[in-house]
Amino acid sequence: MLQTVIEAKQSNAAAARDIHLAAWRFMLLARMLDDKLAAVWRAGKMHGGVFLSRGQEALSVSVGLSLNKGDVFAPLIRDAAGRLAFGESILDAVRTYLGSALGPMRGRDGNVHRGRPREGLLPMISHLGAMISVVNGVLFARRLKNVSGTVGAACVGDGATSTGAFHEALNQAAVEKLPLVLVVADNQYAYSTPTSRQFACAHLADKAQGYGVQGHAVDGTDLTACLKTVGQAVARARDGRGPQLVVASLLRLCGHGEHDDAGYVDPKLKQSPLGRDCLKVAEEKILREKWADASQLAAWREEVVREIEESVAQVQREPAPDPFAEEWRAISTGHLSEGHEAEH
Amino acid sequence: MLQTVIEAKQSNAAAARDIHLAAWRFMLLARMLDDKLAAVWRAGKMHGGVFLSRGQEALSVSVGLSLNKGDVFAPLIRDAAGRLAFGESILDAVRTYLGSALGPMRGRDGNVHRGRPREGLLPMISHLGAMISVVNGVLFARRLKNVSGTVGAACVGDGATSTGAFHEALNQAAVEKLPLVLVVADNQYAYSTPTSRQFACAHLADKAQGYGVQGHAVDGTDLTACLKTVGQAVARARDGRGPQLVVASLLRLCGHGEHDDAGYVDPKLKQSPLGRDCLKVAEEKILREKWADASQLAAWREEVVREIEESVAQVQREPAPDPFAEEWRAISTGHLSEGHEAEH
Amino acid sequence: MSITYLDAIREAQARALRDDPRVFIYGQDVGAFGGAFKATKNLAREFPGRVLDAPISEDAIVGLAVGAAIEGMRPIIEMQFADFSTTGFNQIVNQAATLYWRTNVPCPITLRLPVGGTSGSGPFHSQCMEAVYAHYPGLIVLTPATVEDAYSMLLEAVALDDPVIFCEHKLLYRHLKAEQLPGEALPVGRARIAREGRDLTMVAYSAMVHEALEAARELSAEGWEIEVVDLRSVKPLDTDTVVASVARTGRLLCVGEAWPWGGVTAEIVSRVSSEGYGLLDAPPQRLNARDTPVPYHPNLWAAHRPTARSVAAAARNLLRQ
Amino acid sequence: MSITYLDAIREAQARALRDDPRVFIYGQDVGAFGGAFKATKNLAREFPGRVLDAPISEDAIVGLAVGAAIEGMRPIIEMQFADFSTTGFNQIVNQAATLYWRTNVPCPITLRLPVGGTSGSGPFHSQCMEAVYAHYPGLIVLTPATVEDAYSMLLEAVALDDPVIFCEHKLLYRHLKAEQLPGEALPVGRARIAREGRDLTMVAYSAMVHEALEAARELSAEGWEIEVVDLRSVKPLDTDTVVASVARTGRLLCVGEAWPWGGVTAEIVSRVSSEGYGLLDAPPQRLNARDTPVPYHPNLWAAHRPTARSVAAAARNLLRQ
Ligand SMILES: Cc1ncc(C[n+]2csc(CCOP(=O)(O)OP(=O)(O)O)c2C)c(N)n1
Ligand SMILES: Cc1ncc(C[n+]2csc(CCOP(=O)(O)OP(=O)(O)O)c2C)c(N)n1
Ligand SMILES: [Mg+2]
Ligand SMILES: [Mg+2]
Repeated sequence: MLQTVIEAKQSNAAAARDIHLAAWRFMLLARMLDDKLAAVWRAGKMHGGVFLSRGQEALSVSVGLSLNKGDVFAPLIRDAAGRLAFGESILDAVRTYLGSALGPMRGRDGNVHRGRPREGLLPMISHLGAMISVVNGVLFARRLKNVSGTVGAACVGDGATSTGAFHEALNQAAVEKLPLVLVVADNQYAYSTPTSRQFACAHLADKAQGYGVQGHAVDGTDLTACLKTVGQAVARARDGRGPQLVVASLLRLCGHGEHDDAGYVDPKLKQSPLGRDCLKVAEEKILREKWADASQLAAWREEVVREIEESVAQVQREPAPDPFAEEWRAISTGHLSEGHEAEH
Repeated sequence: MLQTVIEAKQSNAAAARDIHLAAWRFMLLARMLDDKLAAVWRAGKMHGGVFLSRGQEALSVSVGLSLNKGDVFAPLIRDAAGRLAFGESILDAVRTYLGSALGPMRGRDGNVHRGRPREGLLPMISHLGAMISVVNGVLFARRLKNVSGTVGAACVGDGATSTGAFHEALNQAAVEKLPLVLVVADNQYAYSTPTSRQFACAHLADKAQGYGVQGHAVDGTDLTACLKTVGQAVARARDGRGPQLVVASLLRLCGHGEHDDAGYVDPKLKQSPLGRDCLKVAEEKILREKWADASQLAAWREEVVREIEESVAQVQREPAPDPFAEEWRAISTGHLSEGHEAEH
Repeated sequence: MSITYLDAIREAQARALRDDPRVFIYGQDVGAFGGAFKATKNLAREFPGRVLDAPISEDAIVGLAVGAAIEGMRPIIEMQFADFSTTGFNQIVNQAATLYWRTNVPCPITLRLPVGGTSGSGPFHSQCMEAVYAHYPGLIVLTPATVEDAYSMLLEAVALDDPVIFCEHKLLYRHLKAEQLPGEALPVGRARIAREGRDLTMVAYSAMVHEALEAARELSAEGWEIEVVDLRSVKPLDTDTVVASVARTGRLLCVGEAWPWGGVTAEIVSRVSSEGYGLLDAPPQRLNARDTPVPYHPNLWAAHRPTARSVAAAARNLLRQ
Repeated sequence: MSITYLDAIREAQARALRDDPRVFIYGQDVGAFGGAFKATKNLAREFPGRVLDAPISEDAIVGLAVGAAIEGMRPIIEMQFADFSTTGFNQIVNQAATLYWRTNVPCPITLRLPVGGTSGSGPFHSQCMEAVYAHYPGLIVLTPATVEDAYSMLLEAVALDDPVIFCEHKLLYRHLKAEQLPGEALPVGRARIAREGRDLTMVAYSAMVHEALEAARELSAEGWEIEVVDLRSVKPLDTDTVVASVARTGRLLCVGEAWPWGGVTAEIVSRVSSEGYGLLDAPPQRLNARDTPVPYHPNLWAAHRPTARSVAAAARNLLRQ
C-alpha cells in the first residue's frame, strides 16, 4: 500500500517534471521564434505585422498541451506556444509569416492567420471573437456524428470579450452544452486600451455565471497554475460538463505588434506580480525542483535556436507565390466561378 | 411625532393608491388598444403584423411611470403600456399601425416601430438589441453636454439577451457608467423558442455581475413588485450608480403576433404563477385595498373603450400617404440626394 | 395536387435531409414550430435531432455552420428574415466566404434568406440583399423565381461545396403554385428565357420575373414581343444568355427589386454594354426600387418597387426610342 | 511644410473639434494612443473628454453614435480598419441610414473607415467597402484621393446632417503629401477632372486615382491624351461630369480597387451607357480587383489590384478599338 503511494507520488512527480519540461521547451521555442520573426520584420524582410506572445506563453502552452489529437483549437494572436504544443510546425509559422507558397496559407493569408482546419487547427480571421462559434460548429457536428470525447478550445484576449461574437458564441455553447474551453488572456490591454475602458466587472471570470458555465481564474504568469487550471477545465469539458471559461491574469510584455513600443503600459503593472515573465518563472521552478539543471536548459536553448534558424533559412529559399500560376478563384466549384475580372 | 408617522403613512398609502390606479388605467388602455388593433387586423383592415403585450403590462407600465419627462425610453414590441405611461398618445399608436400620413412615422414605418426621438421616445428598429446602444448614445451625449439627472430605459425580451448587440451595449453602458436601466421581460419564449434553447444560466439577472452592474429580479405578474423594483432601479441610475439590469419573470399570454396561436406554450407554465394575468392581479389588489370599487373600474373601462374607439375611427378617416406627394429621399441633405431612380 | 414555392422549399429540405446524413437545419424557430414561414414544417419530427432551434444570435449561427462545414457537414441555415442577416454579416462575408480561398477547405453551407417586400412589412422585413452578398468573393447567390427553381436550386445549393446565399422571395411563398416538383432542371449558373420575344429584352430575377412577365403580356396586347430573361442566379451571372438575347432584340431593360445604386441591374447593364457593345439600338435601361428604405404602408410600398405597370411603362418608353 | 493625407485627416478633426462643441471622437484606441494610424494623435490631450476610447464593440460604437446624433451631437467614429465595420454593419445600414427617413430627425455621424490594401495586410485589413455602403439608401459615401480632399471633405462630412461613410485609403496615409491645407474646395458631390485629355476617360476614386494618373503619364509618352476623373464621392455620384468627359473622349475605362461584381465601376458604366448612350466610340471597360479576398504576399497583392501598369494596358487595348 505504502509502496503504491510512493510510486504514485514518484510517477506524479515524474509526470509533473515531464510536463513542465515539455511546456518550458515549447514556451522557449515560441519566445525565440517570436524574437526571430521580429528581427526578420525589423530587417524589412517581411510585410505586414508581427504579433508577439511575450508573457503569455505559460497560458498558451497549457492549452496546447491539454488538448489531444482530434481535439479542435482556435488560437488567437498570442498563441505561438499553444500552437507548437498542439502540433503546429515551426515551418507552418515561418512560411505563413514569410508568405511562402509552400505554407498552409500559400501566401494568401499571413502571420497569425494560419491553421490547418482538417487537422483541428482553425485559422483565425482577424475579427475578434469570430472563431469561437466556429469551434462550436465543429463540436456540434461531432455530436451529430456521434463522435464523443473531443474538446474544442478557443483563445481570446480581454478586449475580445467586448465583442458580440464572444457573447453569442459562449451563450450558444452553453445552450448546446458543448465541450468548449474558452480561454481569456486578460493581459490588461487591448492594443492601447486598458481594461478600465473595456469592461467594468471585478473579474472577467465573473461572466461565467451569467452564461451558466463553469468559470476558472488563474495566474497566467505561473506555468504550474496554468497547467493545472487549464488541464482541469479541459478535463471537465471532456467529461461532458459543458463549456468552461478560463480567465488568466497576466501582462502583455511587448507591444500589440512589433511596430508598437507599448509606451502606454502602466509602469506599476510591470512592477506588479502580473508583470512577471512566465518563462523565467517556469525556469526558476524547474531549477528549484531540480527537474533540469542550467546546462541542460542551455543545451535546449541552443537546440531551439538552431531549429528556428534552419526553418527560417529554409523558408527564405522557398518560392514566393507566383501570381501567374495562382488560381484566382474564391469558390471551390470551378465552373461557377466568374472569370470576368481582368488581369493586372 | 406619532402624527407625522401617521401622515407619512397616509400619504404613502395615498401615493401607492394613486400610482396603482394610474398604472392600472394605462395597463387597461394598453390591453384594450391591443385587442382593438388585433380586431382591426383580423378584419383585414391592416397589413403586416400586430404585436400584443398581454401579460406584460405590469412590467411595461412600471417603466413608463418611473421615467420623467426628459428621460429617454426605447420600448420594444410589447410595451404598449409603458409607451402610454411615458406619454405616447393613443393616436400615435393607431396612426402608426394604420399607416396614417399624420402619424409620427407617416406610413413609412409601422406597428411597433414608432416613436418621437426628439421627445425621448426612440423608435425601435426590428433588429433585437439594437436600441440599447442608441439609448447609451443619448445618455453619453447628455454627459458631454453636462446635462445630468436624466435616465434612459431600454426594454428587451429574453430572446434579445442572446444578441451581440445586447452584450456590447450593456458592457458599453457599464464601462461608461451610464444611467441606463435595461429591462428584460423574460416571458419564457422568444417567438416559439423556449428559454431552455435560449440561455443556460439559472436566471437572467445572473448576468449583471459579469458586466459589473446592479441586477434586479422581479415577479413580472405583480404590478406592486414591478413598480417598486423598476422604480428603485431608475432611482439608482438617476443617482449615478450606473446601469441597472432588471429581469422580470412572466409569461406572454398571447402569440408572438396576432397571427400566432402560441400552441407551443407549455400548459404547465400557463397554470403556474408565471401564467397569472398581471392586469387581473392588479385589479384584485386595487379592490382588496379598496383603492377603487368595481363600479369605478367599470366606468374607467368604458372611458378607455370610448377613447380607443374614437381614436381608431378618427384615424380611419385620415388620409393614407400619397406616393405622388411623398418625398422619396433618404437623406436630409437635399442637394446630395440621388434622384435617378425611376417612378413606379 | 398543387405545390407552392414554400412547399418546394420545404420538400427540397426534406429530401436533402433524407438523402444526405451530413445535412442539418439550424435557425430561429425552425424546430417544432416549423419556422416563421413554415418552411421547415414537420421536419424536426421527421428528422429528430437534425432540425434545431437557435438562439437569437445570427453571428454565432453562421459561425457554427462554418465549423460544422469544416467538419464535413452540410448545414442549412434559415435566417428568419434576410434583413436580420446583417447581424451575421461578418461571419458570412469574412468567415464563410474566405475559408476555401484561404485554406483550400470547402465551406458547403446554405443560407436561406427570406427576401423582398410584402405589403405592411416595412423597412426591416422587406430587404433584398443579393447585391451586397454578390459583391463579396467566395459566395454564390441564387434568386429562384419559380416553384421548380425553388426546389431544384435549393437541392443544388445544398450539394454545392461552396457557401450559397439562397434568396427566397416572401411574396412568392404562398402565391406561386405549380402542379408538381420538377424532375430535371437547369443547373445553377444558367439563366432561363422565361418568355421569348424579339422587340426588347427584360432581364429580371426573383419576384420581379413575374412583374416582367405580366408587363410583357400587357405589351403583347399592344403588339410588342418582349423577351424575358430570368437570371435565376445573380452570382455567377449568365452574361452569355443575356447578351444573346440582346443580340436578338437590340433593347435592354433590367428590373430589380433592390435599391438603385449598384446591384444586379448595374452589373447586367455594365456587362452588356461592354461585352455586347454595338448590339443595343437604344440606351439600356434599369428599373429598381427607390432609393429609400422599404415603406410600410401598402400605397407607399407599391410605389417603391417596380411593378408590372411601371415595368411596362419603362418598356414602352424604351421601345419608342 | 509638408502635410500628409493622414495629417490632413488629423487636422480636419482638430478643426472640427475646435469649431463645433457638438463634435466628439469615439473609437478603439483613439484616445491617448492617437489611433492605430495616429489619425487622432494628440487630440485627446487638446480636447479633454471629447476623444474617447471605445471597447471592441463596433455594433455598440455605431449605436452610441446614432443616439448621440439624435441628441444633437456630431460624432466622428473611427473604425480601426474598414474591414471591422462588418460587425457594426447592422447599426450602420439599418439604424443610422434609416433614421432620417423614418423619423425626419437627421443623423449627422461621420464614420471614418481606413480602407484599401497595403502590402502584407491580407484579407481582413485591406478591404474596400464603398460599394456595399453606397448600395444602402440613407448613406453618403466619400472617397478622397488627395490631401486636400481628405481635409476639406472630412470637414464637410462632419458638417453634413447625414451619416457619411468616409473612406480613407491607408496606402495614401503617409505616402501622399501636399504643401498646405486647402482654403477653398470643391463641394461634396462634385467630381474633379484630375487630368485633362481627349482620347479616353479614366474614371477612378481613392488610391486608384493615382494609378490612373500614372498610367495617363505613361500613355502620354506614347502620344495619348488621357482624361482622368476623380469621383471624390461615390454616393452621390457626379454622373454629369463623367458623361461630359466621355462626350469629349468617346472612350471610358473605370478603375476601382473593390471586387468586380457590382460596385462603383458597374454603376458608372451603367449610367454612362444609359445616360450617355451614343457617346461611346468603343465598349466601356472596367478594371477592378480580382474576385478573391485580398492576398497577403506582396506579389499576390500587387497582382490582385489594378496598378498603373494594368490600367495602362487596359487603356491601350481600349484605344486600339
Ligand atoms: C471586431 C474587431 N475590431 C477591431 C479589431 C482590431 N484589433 C485587433 S487586435 C485588437 C486588440 C485586441 O485586444 P485583446 O482582445 O485584449 O487581445 P490582445 O491583443 O491583448 O492579446 C484590436 C482592437 C479586430 N481585430 N476585430
Ligand atoms: C437580430 C434579430 N434576429 C431575429 C429577429 C426576429 N424576431 C423578432 S421577435 C423574435 C423573438 C423575440 O423574443 P424575445 O426577445 O424573447 O421577445 P418577446 O417576443 O418574447 O417579447 C425574433 C426571433 C429579430 N427581430 N432580430
Ligand atoms: Mg488584451
Ligand atoms: Mg420572450
